[in-house]
Amino acid sequence: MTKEVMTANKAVAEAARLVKPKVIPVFPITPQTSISEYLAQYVADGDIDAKYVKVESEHSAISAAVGASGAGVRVFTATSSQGLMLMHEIIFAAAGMRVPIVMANANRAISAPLSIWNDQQDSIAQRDAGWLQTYVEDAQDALDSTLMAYKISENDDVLLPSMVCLDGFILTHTVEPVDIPNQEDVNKFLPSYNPKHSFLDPKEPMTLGALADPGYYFEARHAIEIGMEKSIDVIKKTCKEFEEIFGRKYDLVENYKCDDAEIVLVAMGSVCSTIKAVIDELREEGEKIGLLKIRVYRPFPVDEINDAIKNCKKLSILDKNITFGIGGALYSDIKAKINKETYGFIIGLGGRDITPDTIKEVYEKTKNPEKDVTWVGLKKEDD
Amino acid sequence: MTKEVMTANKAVAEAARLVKPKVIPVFPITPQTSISEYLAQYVADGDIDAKYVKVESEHSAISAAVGASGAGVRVFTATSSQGLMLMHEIIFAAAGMRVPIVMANANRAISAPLSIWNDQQDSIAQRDAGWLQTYVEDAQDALDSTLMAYKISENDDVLLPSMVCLDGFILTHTVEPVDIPNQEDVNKFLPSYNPKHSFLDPKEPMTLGALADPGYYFEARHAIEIGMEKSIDVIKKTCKEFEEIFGRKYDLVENYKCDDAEIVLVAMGSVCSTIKAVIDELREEGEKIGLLKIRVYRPFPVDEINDAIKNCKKLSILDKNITFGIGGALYSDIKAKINKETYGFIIGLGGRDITPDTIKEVYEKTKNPEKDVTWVGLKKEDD
Amino acid sequence: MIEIRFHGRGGQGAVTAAEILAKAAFKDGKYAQAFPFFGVERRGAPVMAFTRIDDEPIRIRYQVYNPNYVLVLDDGLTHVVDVFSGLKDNGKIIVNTDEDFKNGGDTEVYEIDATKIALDTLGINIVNTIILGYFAKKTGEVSIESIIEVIKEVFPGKIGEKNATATMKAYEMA
Amino acid sequence: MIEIRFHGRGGQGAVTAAEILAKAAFKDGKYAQAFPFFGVERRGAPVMAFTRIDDEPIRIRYQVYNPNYVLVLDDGLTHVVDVFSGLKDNGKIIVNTDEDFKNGGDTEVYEIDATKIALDTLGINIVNTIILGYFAKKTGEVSIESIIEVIKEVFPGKIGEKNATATMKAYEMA
Amino acid sequence: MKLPEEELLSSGHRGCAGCGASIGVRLALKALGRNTVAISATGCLEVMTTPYPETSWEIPWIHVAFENAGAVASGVESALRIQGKDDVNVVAFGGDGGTVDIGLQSLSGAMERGHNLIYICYDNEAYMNTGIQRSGATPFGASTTTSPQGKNSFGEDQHKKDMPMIMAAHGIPYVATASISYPQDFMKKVKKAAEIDGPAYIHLNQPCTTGWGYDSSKTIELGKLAVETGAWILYEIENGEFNLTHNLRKRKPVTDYLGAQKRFKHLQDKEKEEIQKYIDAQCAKVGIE
Amino acid sequence: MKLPEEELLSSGHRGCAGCGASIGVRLALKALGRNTVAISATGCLEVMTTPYPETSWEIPWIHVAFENAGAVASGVESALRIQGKDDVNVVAFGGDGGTVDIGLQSLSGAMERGHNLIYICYDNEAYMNTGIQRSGATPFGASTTTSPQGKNSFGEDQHKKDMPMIMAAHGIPYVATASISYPQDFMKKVKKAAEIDGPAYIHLNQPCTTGWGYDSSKTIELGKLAVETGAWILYEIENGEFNLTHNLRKRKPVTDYLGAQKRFKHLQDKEKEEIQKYIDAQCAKVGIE
Amino acid sequence: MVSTGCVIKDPGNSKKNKTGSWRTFKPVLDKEKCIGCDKCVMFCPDAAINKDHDINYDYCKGCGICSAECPVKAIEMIKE
Amino acid sequence: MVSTGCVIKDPGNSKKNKTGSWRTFKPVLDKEKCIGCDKCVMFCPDAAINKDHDINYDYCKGCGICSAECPVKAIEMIKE
Ligand SMILES: Cc1ncc(C[n+]2csc(CCOP(=O)(O)OP(=O)(O)O)c2C)c(N)n1
Ligand SMILES: Cc1ncc(C[n+]2csc(CCOP(=O)(O)OP(=O)(O)O)c2C)c(N)n1
Ligand code: SF4
Ligand code: SF4
Ligand code: SF4
Ligand code: SF4
Ligand code: SF4
Ligand code: SF4
Ligand SMILES: [Mg+2]
Ligand SMILES: [Mg+2]
Repeated sequence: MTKEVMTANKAVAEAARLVKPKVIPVFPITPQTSISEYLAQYVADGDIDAKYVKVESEHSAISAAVGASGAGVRVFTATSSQGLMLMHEIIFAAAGMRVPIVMANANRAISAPLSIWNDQQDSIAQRDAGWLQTYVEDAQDALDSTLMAYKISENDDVLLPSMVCLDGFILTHTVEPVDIPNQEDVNKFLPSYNPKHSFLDPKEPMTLGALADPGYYFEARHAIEIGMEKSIDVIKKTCKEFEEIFGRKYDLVENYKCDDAEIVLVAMGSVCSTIKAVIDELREEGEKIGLLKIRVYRPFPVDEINDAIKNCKKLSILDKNITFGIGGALYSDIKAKINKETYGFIIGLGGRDITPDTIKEVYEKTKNPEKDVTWVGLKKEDD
Repeated sequence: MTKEVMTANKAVAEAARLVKPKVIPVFPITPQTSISEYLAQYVADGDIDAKYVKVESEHSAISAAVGASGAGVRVFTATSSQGLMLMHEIIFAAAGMRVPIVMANANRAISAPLSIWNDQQDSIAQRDAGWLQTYVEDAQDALDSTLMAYKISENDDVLLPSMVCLDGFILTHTVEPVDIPNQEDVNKFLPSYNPKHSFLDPKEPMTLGALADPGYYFEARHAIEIGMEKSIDVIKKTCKEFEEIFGRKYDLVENYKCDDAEIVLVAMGSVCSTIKAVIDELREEGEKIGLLKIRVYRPFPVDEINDAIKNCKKLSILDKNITFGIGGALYSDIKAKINKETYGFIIGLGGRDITPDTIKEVYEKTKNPEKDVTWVGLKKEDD
Repeated sequence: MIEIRFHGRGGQGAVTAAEILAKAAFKDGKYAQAFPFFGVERRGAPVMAFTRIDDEPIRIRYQVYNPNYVLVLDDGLTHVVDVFSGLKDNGKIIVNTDEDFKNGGDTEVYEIDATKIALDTLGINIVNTIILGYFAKKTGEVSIESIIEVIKEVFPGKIGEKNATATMKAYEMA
Repeated sequence: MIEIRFHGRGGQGAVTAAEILAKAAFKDGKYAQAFPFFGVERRGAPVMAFTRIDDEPIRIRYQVYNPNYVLVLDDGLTHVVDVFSGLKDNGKIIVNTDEDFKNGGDTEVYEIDATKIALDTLGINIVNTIILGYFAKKTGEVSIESIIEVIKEVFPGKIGEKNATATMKAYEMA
Repeated sequence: MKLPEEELLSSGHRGCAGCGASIGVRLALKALGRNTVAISATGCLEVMTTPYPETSWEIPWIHVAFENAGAVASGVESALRIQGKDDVNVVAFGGDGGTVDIGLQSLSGAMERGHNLIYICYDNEAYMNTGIQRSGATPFGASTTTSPQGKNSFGEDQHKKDMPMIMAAHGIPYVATASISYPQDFMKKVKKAAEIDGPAYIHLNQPCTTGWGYDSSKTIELGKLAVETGAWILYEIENGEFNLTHNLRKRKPVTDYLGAQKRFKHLQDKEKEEIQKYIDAQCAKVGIE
Repeated sequence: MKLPEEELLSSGHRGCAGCGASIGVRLALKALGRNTVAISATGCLEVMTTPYPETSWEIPWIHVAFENAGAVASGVESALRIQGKDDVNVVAFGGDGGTVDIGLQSLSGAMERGHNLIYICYDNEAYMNTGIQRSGATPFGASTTTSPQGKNSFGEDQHKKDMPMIMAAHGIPYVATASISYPQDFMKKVKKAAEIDGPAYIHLNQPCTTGWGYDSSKTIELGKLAVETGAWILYEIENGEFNLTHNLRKRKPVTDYLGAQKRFKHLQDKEKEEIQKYIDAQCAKVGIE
Repeated sequence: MVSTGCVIKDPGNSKKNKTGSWRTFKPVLDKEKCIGCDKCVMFCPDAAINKDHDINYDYCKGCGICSAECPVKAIEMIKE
Repeated sequence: MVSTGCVIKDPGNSKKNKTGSWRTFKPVLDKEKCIGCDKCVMFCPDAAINKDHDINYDYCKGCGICSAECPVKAIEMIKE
């Protein structure tokens, strides 16, 4: 294990190197690009024995990924925003075909207007697809989550693809210290991939990607629901195994000072770091505030959330995405599944900076609520 | 006005003929295809003075639609399922660019496995995009909603594209009686399109589709939220005007025997017809049951829903779509916005037939609830 | 409400027949609905279509499971699909055949050699409208005038005329 | 926690400088974070980058609004951007210039002719590492040993050696 | 070539009686043998061969979507090669729609990257799976449901996109045209494509009884007529070198071909002449009289 | 041609100092004049000219995405023509990535349909907006961040996709190559493209100081070197007829060109020879010595 | 229960689907006339004629191609 | 407030953005030497030289193309 200062993009690339994927079809897009670039260099230098497929679009990146995964090898890809959107159709197909692809998504706002800056609308818009989604908080989390994603996705009870979501620029372009595991430990944690349910081999011919009429389709979708359900336990088990080998502790959610909190903020991704800092500050002022970080957003960890927030009075959900007329996706998921007084806040779209003041405003507006859903950080003229 | 027996696809094509679009870029896909075909024939026969753009994909269909709408003319297009998914990126772009395109979507399940049969996952997966969405109940509704969609989308307070969603096969391929309005009335209802906010004309050069940095993006998204909000009143007004001219009454929601109901079923699209029949049957047996049809799903008509269900005890939401691990989208939207005991039911995915027994099972399971979300209609081995 | 199921082969026009029937019923002042069994069948493969007719607006929108009538455009199908499936107790079946149809059991089965009429009148073996003439007479559920009118609307010109003549023939033969 | 802001032009290596500083601080046993101002700027356009250094793990993740130090790689920039913006009360500015920098006001401004060192030692006008040598000495926030080590890691081989020499020179000159 | 006995596209598929696509794929698989992985784009072929839980494929087969057969094949090929499976044939089948329209880019990328695979476009000159809509490969004058004959229209108003030449411009080692009605020629080309290292493209003309409007028994006859009239030219381009593979002594007038199909029935002399002129020019370009 | 004075791409844009793309677009707009609507694909050009609320465009302009300039232009063209605005020029600008890779299909469709528009690919031979990643137009041997030089790699291992010839295979009335360093030739071609009825395609070579690695003052010099070494050939294809538009008397060795750029700095003699050979063959094909 | 990902592990099992039922006309092969040219074998879209020129009526859809292409008219199409 | 759809109705308003600040070297044109060939005008990426060969330093980024392409070396680049 070595400790280095690097961006989350580099951390993801390092993870991809360590899992030894056989096929890497990627297409560059800000702010994911350096992942593509690191991997190209690793292959050019022989640091990974993989085929780097220089696809002509993200649509082909994910399509080649499905083809390669269908052919039975481990696959890595990465994208962001417009690229992820261009993949949309095949994103759903990949889950339905139950190929355990792992993809990093550098979260970026979506067009129009065009923006290269951070929010999480891109991956949130794929939340129905049947992919597992982890939103990481820092570069270390990005690396570790990528490693774990393979083990979880490839589990026979799951067999659903995984998306590791990292906030664009805020993580992808920020250097900070990261532990890089050594290859032996990773090999121990993640054995090589040997698919049983599907692979393309003339010695054992299978048909992948069939048409299902109304007699079968409903059950095929339900099977994904079951895989999603089962993944909760698989994720917990995987986190334990990960901790045993690498010493770092992860879970579906993180309970940060929720137990005695009256108001719990709920958020995903890099903003949780800032929130924690603010919580510490407010706690010093005597405020009973906590953070529930949703690390794994799909499967949606209902029991874990309920457990963490059982003592609090109110929830305020911070979303870096918007469903117009409804609010953020995390807000509506929480409202759908959790029985508690809840307020939604839309923050940080298109890279609007999220400062301690933003968080404090959220907290204030939860204490003295005016509406269900509030956009925090709008320029004054627009209010 | 003439009354004819026709499919909902034909009804949509008739509406498109009546609104006199100038550009029609479409790509065929089951079960939308006959819309493309009728329009091709209308243009071939000179029945509409429009350019029929024979695009090579749905991605180009919606792109050409944005281009043409950006150039200031009225545009019609139509798609379904995989086609809609392939448009995903540009769907969001169209809303952000505030071009008032109208698109019919023949609701069809999404791959994998491949299915040409009905459910509503395809358009539901676009619910964040900033488009207005109407789910029609019958062929007449399909025609009328297409007409109204233009008037609503082109309203200066709205300027968001509209999707008219009609259930694949169940409506698209079923013939039934339809009133076809005459051209004069339509002209009165819907004057020709004269965009003010954007058009491409060398006499008045504008730049469309700019990049917005963190100083502007947040406000640009918020402006869509405002457009969405304002569209509620615009829709109401438009429905009134429509009724005055054509005599048919529409609203954002339809309250079918909710006022004294203890249990209200909530659903969208063609299934509402069957539900009404079942309700009448159950009412005869003394059951206090009603239906709240969500006709307009985006904007989400919170006040109208609250008004209709105020007296009931429980809601059961029927969704032809699934967000794995959460439930249906309508279910979670209702849970997010409405304060009432609510159960979710997943039905009819991939064309699984929805019979009166399905509806009765939903009703029974709402009376005696076992879980929050239940899949109704699974084959027995799978239960 | 009465429900009718059509059996045919891809390409034989079962769906069109179901639609013509619905349109004719509408002309008669009734409400009607028609739709195919939604499949991916190709030319030659067995297909189904359905019509519902009622005095009230029709609201239900699911498959026809218990038809009052079954119309079979091609007797070969009786060997490969269960054309009796779900038929109502007092339901009736009309089969295009030149043989004596034996498998009726309790069910009332009418036979008509529509193929002969088709070949005689149209010169090709397309029987979808013809069988409707027979249906009109035998069941009285729809008027032959409306059937003929709709046929002429759906197939304008000479083809429509010929089809109408053939259909009339079947009506008279019934 | 201390916060540093770099001003440069696209292509001058301000981002690399910020990262080197973070890495050096980490070598010194501190926690550190560095990131660019996220823009779409092209070569030649004014750009910014930031470094945070602390004894504790750094959690905050937003822009640096009130830096303790500002490093300006190109004095031309002082005419087009407000390099003083948000500077903490006791903050310091280091500017690469061959002139006497007048606009300091109350603020402590250090001048270093890094360009001269760069041209002398590297043969090209790239000053991003050089200014770090000066910074190390003047502020003591980071050790010159770590800076030099990181420079050699980031630029392996001859370029690294040369850069290290130039940086050392600036350190000594400070 | 002796016809290999092995049937790798099994009976029981749902293609129309007389379907030319089935003939093409059967022959291609005979030429390739069992050690082959196939990729399909959405279309007639895919729908008719793999309605779950049934498959007509005796070899490994994958389908993902309509527009991405080229990219899926790239992924499959990459996975096989990196595992050292260099002897497995990788063949992708796309309809004309899936190839010249919606799948063009995916295919172009695959060809550009130099994957060792064969792409066969089975060209029935329209979207048949969805019921006869025009594609970029629909010939001038053909009436389809989206290029219908009408008061202001004589049918499709653009000539067929010249896909084999577009592929040839990609500089790939092997491009060929073929017809199901010339099975020996076709299978020879498939074998050659399999032997060549790098991407190969074969554009297979495949009459379609349903879409073109002719009696199901005439599928082979129509394919021959296309070639005999010069409406479809058989050639190959090996490492840039062009060769006709079927020597047409005397071309039949294109009306022989047009007249046999419903999709051209409505054409006036003017359009027929334009078609003849176009074919004459195409033939002249490649040295056919 | 006298240089029209009107500046339709205004100053203040964010392109790099010495940006060749800006030069190309400036010249194209001068040739087209004010009565023009422009469409852009995402890329350097778009990003540098339209950061809200600023625009460098004096004419109407629209951008939707990276991959769809062809389709957006089709929509714009259709809308203008159906309104009777037949005299307005419609010009789409795509980078090489937006043209030969991700936007190829959208463009192919537009060309096939016969819209009366001009598509100009400004080719800087990589994805520059995102920081120099390879595209299908990146030449053999060039080191980019996704085709990097490395222990096992000498840089890009595929030759440039021959996009103008792919376009020519579409049978459109006008295809031309051009270079910003030959402005008269380029502007003449743009004017011709505007006059022709139907689709026209111009592939514009455009050196990029940042991506190619040379001093910003040498942009024009590099463009000349490309042409003088035969690495870029100037021609046009009008209604199928091929014509060289710049007569190369004596070709310079390609090393003159390679040596001037950082992206080729790492190349060994072996690769340089392969490049020279490839260029020789390309030149031979079109009759350049 | 459907298989995971709807993968079909029984290659060629469409043989379950007896498409012979689609047929209206039936090819009858006269082995006396047959010269063994294999055209019918080659061109049958449904692989319904084996190398011994036996027609498998379980699958033959009656398209008539074999009959049309037989150079010696050894196959006759007759109404079922 | 942003405009609806972020449409920009002020064509060419990027002239607000004085890119002259990017410059490190400055082209200085000697009108005496100039032969009026217009190469500098044609090739300036920033449209910073007008027909009278005046350089607009508000926008000139100092790329040096004009100087390099001037056939008579009438333009010199000097450090700002
Ligand atoms: C993205 C997308 N658009 C449209 C469709 C609908 N669709 C499926 S197959 C097909 C036509 C196929 O035509 P072609 O490729 O020529 O194959 P054929 O059916 O003729 O064999 C269409 C339009 C789809 N499945 N996916
Ligand atoms: C679907 C999608 N994928 C990726 C991107 C990111 N992206 C924007 S521009 C660009 C490269 C553009 O390259 P090119 O077309 O050659 O234009 P240039 O930047 O070189 O001018 C990329 C990869 C995007 N905007 N959208
Ligand atoms: S429509 Fe044509 S290609 Fe499709 S199955 Fe039928 S004959 Fe074959
Ligand atoms: S990177 Fe190249 S193309 Fe892009 S703005 Fe800079 S010089 Fe121009
Ligand atoms: S009739 Fe057709 S399906 Fe039957 S054996 Fe002959 S060729 Fe095959
Ligand atoms: S085509 Fe005729 S002659 Fe040839 S093998 Fe078949 S039956 Fe025999
Ligand atoms: S130096 Fe460059 S930007 Fe300045 S005037 Fe000369 S060409 Fe234009
Ligand atoms: S290039 Fe030189 S000679 Fe020509 S106009 Fe400019 S300054 Fe004068
Ligand atoms: Mg086809
Ligand atoms: Mg480029």
